[in-house]
Amino acid sequence: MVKSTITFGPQHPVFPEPIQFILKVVDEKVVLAEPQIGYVHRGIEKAFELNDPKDNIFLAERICGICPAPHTTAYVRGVESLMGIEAPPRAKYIRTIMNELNRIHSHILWAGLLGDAIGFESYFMQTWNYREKVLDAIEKISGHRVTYAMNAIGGVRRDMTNEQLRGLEKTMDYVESSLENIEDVMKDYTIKKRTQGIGILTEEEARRDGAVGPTARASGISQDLRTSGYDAYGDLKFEPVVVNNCDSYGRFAVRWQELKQSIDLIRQCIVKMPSGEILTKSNNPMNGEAISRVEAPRGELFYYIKGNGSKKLERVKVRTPTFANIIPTVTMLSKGCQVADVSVIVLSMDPCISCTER
Amino acid sequence: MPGMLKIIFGNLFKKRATRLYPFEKRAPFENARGSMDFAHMENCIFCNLCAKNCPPKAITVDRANKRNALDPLRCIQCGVCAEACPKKVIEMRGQYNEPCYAKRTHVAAQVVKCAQTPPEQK
Amino acid sequence: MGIVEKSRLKSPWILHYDCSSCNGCDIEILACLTPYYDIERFGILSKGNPKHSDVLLVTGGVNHRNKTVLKNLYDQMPAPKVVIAIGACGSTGGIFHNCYNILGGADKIVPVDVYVPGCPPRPEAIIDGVVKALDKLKHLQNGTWKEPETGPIVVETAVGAKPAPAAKYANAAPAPTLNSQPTNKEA
Amino acid sequence: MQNEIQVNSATLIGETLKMLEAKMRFATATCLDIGDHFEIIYHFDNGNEMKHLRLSFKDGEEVPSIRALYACARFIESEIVDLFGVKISGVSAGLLLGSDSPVAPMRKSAPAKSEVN
Repeated sequence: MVKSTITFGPQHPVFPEPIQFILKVVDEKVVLAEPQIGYVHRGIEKAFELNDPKDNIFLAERICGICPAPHTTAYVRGVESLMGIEAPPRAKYIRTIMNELNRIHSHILWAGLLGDAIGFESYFMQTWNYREKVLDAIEKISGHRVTYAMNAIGGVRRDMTNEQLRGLEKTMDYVESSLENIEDVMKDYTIKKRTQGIGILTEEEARRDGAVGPTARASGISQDLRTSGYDAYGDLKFEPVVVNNCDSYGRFAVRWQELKQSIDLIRQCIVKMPSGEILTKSNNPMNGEAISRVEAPRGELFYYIKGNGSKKLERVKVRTPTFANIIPTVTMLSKGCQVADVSVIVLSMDPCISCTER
Repeated sequence: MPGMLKIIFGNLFKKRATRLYPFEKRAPFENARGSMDFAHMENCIFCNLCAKNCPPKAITVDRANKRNALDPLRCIQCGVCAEACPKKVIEMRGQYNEPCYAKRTHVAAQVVKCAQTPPEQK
Repeated sequence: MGIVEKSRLKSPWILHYDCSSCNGCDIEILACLTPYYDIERFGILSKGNPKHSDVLLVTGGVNHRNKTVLKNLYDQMPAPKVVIAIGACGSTGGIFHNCYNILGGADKIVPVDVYVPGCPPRPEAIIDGVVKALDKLKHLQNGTWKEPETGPIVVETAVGAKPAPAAKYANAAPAPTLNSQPTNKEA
Repeated sequence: MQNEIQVNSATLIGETLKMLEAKMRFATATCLDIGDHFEIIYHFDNGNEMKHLRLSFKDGEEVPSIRALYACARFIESEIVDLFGVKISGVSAGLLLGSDSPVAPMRKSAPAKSEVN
């Protein structure tokens, strides 16, 4: 038995981001995986303390370019609770719509990347084609494809017109019908062969390792922060998607069903959209400690914010979903998978390294 | 498999998905944030609010020489300066800044001139 | 121009390295490969191997850990090579300018030929950037490259007079104001 | 904060064990630099409510690690050691920072980078 070491990354064609896995391999079997991070560490938590709290919204947005909406939502909700104010109902609905649009584009992006990692190029092309429509809808509302800059402390910066709402409804119809077109991929023999039984994470392990988001929900843990009813989620009807597959296929299935759920949530928001103000202005001092949690596309996003009454914040701690999901991934990898499956397993938890290292 | 066949045959008869970018340029959406511009410089009072509110500190205001400078490579197109400006000097354009070979700042200056002479362009 | 030089311009291969960007720029680079923008029309291929690549796309500001990785990748690329810094962070450090672990833009470590502004730049801007880089490569191969100007672009507005309506910045796109802009009616 | 329990280095492991028995998920730990001493807040979640353990200690004091109870504390603790330069038994630095990076940059005494580059 010869044990050899393979370094996977930091620059690797499968991942757009740098992460390194040092794999101990016997023949083709991985027996031990050791992640190495730190290639994207910027020091954003310190910059939060140096900047003005209003500027921090844009900094929080750039912790992750794939999920800017949940990051800013979590940050402004934390600061709002320190100030003791609340956003007006219309602002809450707009936030919810942006969060759900974000989830749709993030999940479609992930599905495409998985197809790319498996070697299913046409699937990658199809999904990203549909994703452009979602990005166009986002650009019409917020003014930019990727960084929305919609949230402000006490509400949102831009209102949505009725025309935009109707356009959004049309986009949702288009996305739903196009996703139905490629739904058969889930039943495909090759996809099943590459994902079923690969990267197993049992419910017990998921609890022990603190998995969050779709990774946990694919292992049968019903854990979805949206059920706590922050923003407009309290008024909307939905059930967290939970499956018991415990493998990469399960995580695929969870995200696929969440896509449909998000489309449904946006439709509910459009119907129930209240009228009124979009911004509560306040100059209250930021004092005390607050914890703000938001369900990002990848799982629970955790912000701890401490203010000391002065104009700047004393401490902002960010725990992103991928940071919590790295240990479960190591557990999945160390169970004796093939080297060829490493990319599928790592992608199945939807890694976002720039989130992880901040 | 039948689903994929439907897509393949559909694609044969549908309009092409590709935007032929350099040949067919798509107009930016309404209110898109592509780049910022000191559009109405004649109204500027050099109050420094844009520079103070700019998150990446890309704007510098020189009150003595009546000049505003923007580092277009540092600008993140958030639009905060346009919101903060009391005289609505700054506008967000849908068009993005073009790629460049060297780092050059954009300077917008006020000069007192005879009203009839057209402004000089460099 | 020999056949190698010509083919290099007709089909440049791209290497993309994420220094410490927020993913926004990386995803926009990937979006260039998709049917909507499809940069493979121009023969541009994205490759994972530095030894096959002619163009290096750098996103994000350089930090203390990945500066050696970036230098390594640059050194491994074969000789006529161009580097494109994508986005505000890749060019100057952008919004992360006061983060302790950020050194600045990619030009602190490797020579950068083309800067693409934007946070993140749209895929159209990235295509423009690559085309500009190829233009430079062509001039370098022919020996006709002239160093660009580096001074500030000054636009003067006379107080009391009407401002000049047309293109304001010498190297910028024509500047339509928000009101006169054609709006997009596409679905 | 609500549901907060003050602990010290001696009682931390015992309290964490109670959390483990109550099937709480370890969300994360936050380190705070409060002038003369440090605090680490351990956040636990059971789906409905959060519970927090607040550990206060002096600079230079070695605090116990909860890695043996919660495996997911591994990266969280090494991040704290890296960024604050505190001592947690059995945890070494070098997760996020490179060899040239500033040492313990998140301390209040660490120089803030204010120049624009």
